[in-house]
This record gives sequence, C-alpha cells and structure tokens, in this order.
Amino acid sequence: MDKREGISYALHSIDDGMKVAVGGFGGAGFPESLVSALEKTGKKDLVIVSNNAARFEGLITSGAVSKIICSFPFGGASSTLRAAIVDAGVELQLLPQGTFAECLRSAGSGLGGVLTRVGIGTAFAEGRQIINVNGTDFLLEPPLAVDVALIHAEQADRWGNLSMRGTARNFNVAMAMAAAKTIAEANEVLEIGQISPDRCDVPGIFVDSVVGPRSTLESEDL
Amino acid sequence: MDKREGISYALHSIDDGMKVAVGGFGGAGFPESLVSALEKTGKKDLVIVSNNAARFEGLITSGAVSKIICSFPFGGASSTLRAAIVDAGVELQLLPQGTFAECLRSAGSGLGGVLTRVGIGTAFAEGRQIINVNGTDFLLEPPLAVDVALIHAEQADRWGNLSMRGTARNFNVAMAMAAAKTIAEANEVLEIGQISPDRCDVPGIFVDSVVGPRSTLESEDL
Amino acid sequence: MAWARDEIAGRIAADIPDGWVVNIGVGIPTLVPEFIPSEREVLFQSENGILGMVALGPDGSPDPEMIDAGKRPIAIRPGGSFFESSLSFSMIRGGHIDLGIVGALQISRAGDIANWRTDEKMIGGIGGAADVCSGVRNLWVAMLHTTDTGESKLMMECGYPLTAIGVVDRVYSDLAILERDGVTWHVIATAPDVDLAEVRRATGFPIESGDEQ
Amino acid sequence: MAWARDEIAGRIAADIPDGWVVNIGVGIPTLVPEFIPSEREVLFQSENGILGMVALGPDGSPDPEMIDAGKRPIAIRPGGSFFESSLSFSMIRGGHIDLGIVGALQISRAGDIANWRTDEKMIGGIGGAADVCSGVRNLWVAMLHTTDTGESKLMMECGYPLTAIGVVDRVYSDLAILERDGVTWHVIATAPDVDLAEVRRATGFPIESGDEQ
Repeated sequence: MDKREGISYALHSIDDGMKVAVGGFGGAGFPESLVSALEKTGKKDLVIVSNNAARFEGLITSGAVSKIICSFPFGGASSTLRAAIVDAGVELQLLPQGTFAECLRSAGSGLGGVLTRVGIGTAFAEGRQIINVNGTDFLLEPPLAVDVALIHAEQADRWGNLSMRGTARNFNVAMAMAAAKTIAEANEVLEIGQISPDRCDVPGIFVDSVVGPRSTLESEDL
Repeated sequence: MDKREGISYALHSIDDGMKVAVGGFGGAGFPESLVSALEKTGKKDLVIVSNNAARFEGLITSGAVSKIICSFPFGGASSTLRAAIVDAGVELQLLPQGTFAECLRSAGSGLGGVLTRVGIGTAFAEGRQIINVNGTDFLLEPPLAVDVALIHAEQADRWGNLSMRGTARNFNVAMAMAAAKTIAEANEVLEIGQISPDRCDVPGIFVDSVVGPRSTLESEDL
Repeated sequence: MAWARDEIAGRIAADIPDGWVVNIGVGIPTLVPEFIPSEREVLFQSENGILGMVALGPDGSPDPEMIDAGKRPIAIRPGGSFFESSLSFSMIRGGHIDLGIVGALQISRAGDIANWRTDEKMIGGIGGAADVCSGVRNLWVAMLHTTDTGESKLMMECGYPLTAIGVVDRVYSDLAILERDGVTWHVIATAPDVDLAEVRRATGFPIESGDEQ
Repeated sequence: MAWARDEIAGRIAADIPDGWVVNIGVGIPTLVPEFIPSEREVLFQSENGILGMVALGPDGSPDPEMIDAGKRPIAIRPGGSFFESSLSFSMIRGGHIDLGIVGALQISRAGDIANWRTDEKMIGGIGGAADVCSGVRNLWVAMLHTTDTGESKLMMECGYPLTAIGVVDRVYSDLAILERDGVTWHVIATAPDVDLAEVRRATGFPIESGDEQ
C-alpha cells in the first residue's frame, strides 16, 4: 500500500465541474504546491470549497472557477480579487465558519447534516429547513461532500497518515474526511511507523494520495 | 487557575437524580477511582451514561441508579449484573454506539442532534423523528447532554489539559465536551507546559476538576 | 465436508485485497487476521479507537489501555493510529472502512441482518453492530449456515430484531460462499463435497444457478 | 473626554476574571490581551484552532503555520493547545467560551448585533462572527458609540444584515459601558466628563437611570 504520487498524476483525478475543497486558513495549512499545479491544468467550472477566496485569484482570472463556497471570501483590501470574482461571474455561497467546518465533517461522517442555532433570525436562515428539537428551533444545513480535497500537512507517510503543526490543522482534517479523494501535500514524507499513533492528526484511512515536498516532485512525477 | 481538587470535594457537585456520564470502554480509560468513590457517596436516582454497564454493579445493587443509557450493557456471561438490573428496576436505554458517541459530541458542540441512517428500518427508529435531507431519510437523535462527566486520562495539568494513551480515549473526549461539569482523574498530574499543545487530547476548556492519582488523593482531600 | 471455522476465516482472508481497512466483529471474524498473508498490508480497525491493531504476540505484556472491541488485549502495528469514539464512528458510518466482517443470527433475502439479539424482551446490547453493518462499503458475514437444530439462518425475512436493512454483500458459511445482488444470490464457491443442491436445501431463499463453480 | 481605543480595551481587560477563556475579534478587541494584568490567567482562543495564543514577542520569528483569526503571526503560551476547526467551533457554539469580545456596526435594543456588512449587495464575509456571537456565554462589544457622521450605532432595530439576535450582554464604547437585561439597558460607567445625558443623546434606545455611577 503506497499512496505516494507525483503531483500531476494525483491531480488527474480532478475533472471539469468537480467540487474541490482546499484546506488552509490564510497561509497556515494551505496546500500551495497543489493549488499552483492545479492552476496549470486548465480545468473549468470548478466549485472551490475553501474558507477564504484570496488565494484563488489565479484560478478565478483564468476562468477555472464557477462557484466558491466559503465563510470569508476576502478582507476589505482585496479589490482586484473582488473585481475578478465579479468579472468572471463566479457565484459565492457563504456559510458561517463553524457551520462550514461542521458540514464538511458531517459529510465525512455519514451524517445527514448539521442542526445549528447559528444564523437563526438572520439571512443565513433563508431557504433553510427549520427543525424543532425538544422545543428549540435549529437550522438544518445539509452535509458538504466534495469530490476532491487538497490539503497540507507537516509530515506524511506512504499510508497517508498525516501530522500537522500549529494552526495548520484548521479545515484540513474535516476536508480529508469529506472528500471522495483526498490529496495531501506534506513538507516531509516519513517511513511507516515514524508518525506516532498518538500524534496522527489525520489517520491514513482519510487520505488517498500523498505528494511530497516540492523539491522531490519533478523526479517523482509520473 | 487551578482545577486540581480532592476526589470527595470534586464529587460534591453530583446531586441525586443527576445524569452522570462515565468514560471508558471495558477497563480502558475507565475512571475507576472516581466510580469507586461515587459508590461511597450514597447518591440516589442517578442516570448513568456509559457505553457498558458491567462496572456499575456496586452502584446498581446499592440502589443508586434509576436508568442507564448505553450501547452494550453487558456480554452474555454477566448473569448477576443482569439480575441486579432487573431487581433494582433500572431502566435501560440502548443507542447504537456511534449514535451514542455522536449525541454526546452534539450536546457538547451546541448542535441540535444527530441525523443518522443507522437504525433506519429497525427498532432503533421507533419513536424517532425522520428528517428527509435531499431525498434521503435520516433518524433524528437528540443531543445527549449530561450534568457531570467522570473521565480518565493518562496525564493532566492544573488547567485541565488531558493527554490519553492507546484505546483509552474512547468516550472520554465526547463526554468531557457534553458535561456541564467534567471531572478527570489522571495517572499523573504535570506542570503547565508539560503537555505538548500538539498532543493534548482534551483541551482544558472542557475540564472543570482534575483529580490526581490515588496515592495523592487522601492528603489533597478537602 | 463443510468448512471448519478456521477454514471460513481463511477463505475470507484470501479474498481481502491489499490496502483494505477492515473492521472485524466477534466470533469467526476474529480469526481472520491470522490468515492474512504477511506480504499483504491489511489494516484492522476496532471501533473503540484504533486503526492498525494486531494480535498481542506471545512475548507481549497486556496493557489495560490497549484492547479491542471484544475487550481482549491487543497491540498496534507501525503506521497505526489511536482516536476517540466519535471519530471512529465517522470512519465507520462515513463509508471509509472498506470491509466489515461480522457474525449473524439471521440474514434475509434482501440483505437484512439480525445479529444482536433473539428476543424483543431479552436484555442485550447493540454495541457498534448497527453502525458497522450500515456504514462499511462491503459487509461480509461469517456464520454457520444453519442453527444447532438445523434451521436455516438464511431466510426470506428475518424473525429476530434487525441490526440493519439491505446491507449484506456476501455470506461465508460452513457450506458455501454466497454473494447478493439485490434479492438475487449467487454461489461463489461451495465447501468440498458440498453440492449446490445441499446449499439450496439449507437456504431459506432461492439461489441462482448461474455462476457457481 | 471620551475614552480612546486603548482605554476601551483597558476597561474590558480590567473586567475579565481570572481563568476565563476569551475569543477576540478584529479591531479594538485585539488590543485587550496586552492590558490583562500579568498575574491573571486568561486564555485567548482563536477560532482557527488555538487556545492560549499570545502576541509574538519582539524577538519571536513569525511562523507561517502560527497565525490568529486576523492572520497575524502569534505564539502559544505553555498550557495552550492546537486543534482543527470543527472542534474549535464545538468550543464556540457549545458554550465553552466564557467571553467573546467583538466589534459591531450596529447594536439593537434587544441585543441583536450587525457586524459583518453594511449592504445586502456588498460582497463580504461572515467568517466566524455568527458562531462567536451566538455561542459564547458572554458577548461584549467594543465599539465607538456613533458613526463618523454622528449617527448612533445603538438603535431600536439594526438596519444592516444581522449577525446574531439577542446576544449582546455589554457594550464598551468610547462614551460609556452599558449592560443589557432583556430590552433594559443600564449604564455601568461613563467616560471622564461624559454625563448620562450625553450618552442618552448618542444612543438610539432608552437607557435606565437606575444604577449609573
């Protein structure tokens, strides 16, 4: 069982129109090699599922993106990104950040969605089913399953076990769970047994492809 | 901020009639000191929330338990326990084990319950609300909040950060989240900073009392 | 001659592909790991929070914090991991486990399984059985074909309380290996000196004659 | 004389009890940690997955994997922990966070808060604001009392899209500290040389005259 793949080979599983989750919060835990390689593939109509839109300007301006599902597309300063999104006719779907994370986990956990009080009485409740549980109303937000997840880890092994550092965990864990195919880039690829069973942030069962550090990518490419 | 308490003092927060979650799967991660101290308090009408009933024979025979919420009360051999449960008129509520764990997590996460396919078409669907999400039916199981959780850890610090070993994590994590008050017994109580931020299985925010190893209990007791 | 329990486990082990993650229940399924060829990497998951569990070797000392779902002492192989119960059942319900191998009291033609109690009134425990049977990608049942009194455990409709509906993919019994497609059952193999007619007599629903060997 | 931003942050810091876990939003709230007395143990949570974050010291080198929710480089104190986003929001929604300190565009008499965008048509992001405002045990708002054009941000009903309803417990503004009980607002303190009449003029809903100082 060896999940190590060259980056181009791993990205072959992404087809036009797919829903692609991308981990990271700001630059922390962002799979930069995978996204920059994805930009070169010329895919179309991708639905990007990521907390923030700021790092997808390349994909957006090249017309690769039809929709972005996120919680915080960009801060106030990103005027070029804002214009790019409008120009490219990209649809934006916003979810509160906790709902966004939990909907990913829900999909990966075989559950039917998330019942939350967050958004009750606001625009986030529009079009949502309200479910009353023991006298309290909750919004029902359906699970957010994705075709492919692109995530980042500090360390990986060939079975796809991942270990992360600092605030780089963020959405990477729930996205690995939610995806039909999870591609993880890692700063370091270790031998089996070098990731402690007590320090494994994402068990290999949730990971399908492991892409090594940038320096080793070219020679490994298939 | 110091959450270390003597075991008797910590257990003062348990009142008659309370819902008390107890961690552990078999003996792994079972808070033995806390349960054996609880037996001596003479509480009544407790609702025990624990995966298994086998370790509560003392509480049951002394009449302390009115109900047990669990997934697997006992194996085939526990005839004395079986008889004790019937004799004491203890009500048993069974949940599939994954639903049991997820309902605890749901309560601790401020969510409205669990939507699961598990139990559809079986007796576990009886009396449950069915919610249709995008064409698929799910059972709605309400969150399982508890008054107090008694859990076990390998290591703790005075802020309640916990680190666990092997298969001892089990329900201890979700129960810590689900409880209004969580009391953790630990084999070892360390200084702040000795539990790595990357190796903290239960952040101290979920823990209210830390009870040290048995040998130090008497002198610390308040 | 019918297959013995060890032989059933051996047949199952032979059919598990390299790289699969497998959850095993109590009974015959617990015998499966020892028949996995050593060069094949198969990971065993136990719902109490371990991926990559292995038998405790003869020199291993039992650790009370290291047990499987049957509460027997175990060890972990390099590359394994520990996790808490809600994540464990995310794996199981979420379809991340390639295969579940369980025992059964009864199996229906439509793939329903009853494997947790015989009587509505009996006190018993469901444990993780319903989650495993509902959630895994493939569910194989290891069981004896008939009860001690000779009645078939494979029947048109189960009489015992159900664990999950429409989930059984294969049955590995002492008499045969059967595979289900909707309500159609095929024989993949029969035990030595057991013929299709004998399997049919011992089975409470029709079996196709197509592709048996 | 109205309080400056630093003074608002200082007033908030003075009111946070030892042992509280606090989530802080962008703007004035980010100034609060530096005013916590060093002997007081207050833990700051950031929704991107850290409990116990502290400012990166002058000698600290920024680590790209160590940022706060405002994407500024931070460090972690001994006794802190890292976790993934769904657990982070379990803490937030589940009522485990003692206090959230956020900025606001508008606050209503009933405690509704609007703090994520001014216009239905504007492209903006909610981030974790709705979760924090709905989930924490106590929600304190740090804000200027009026807009640049002199209109009150404290009004009978918010005009901007809401973040959460009925959640604001206190407002720390440049003019006063106000506390809400249902639709009743009390003044806890006013800034130096600011009197109750001035606070009332600057506020779009009634303020009780009872217990101001």
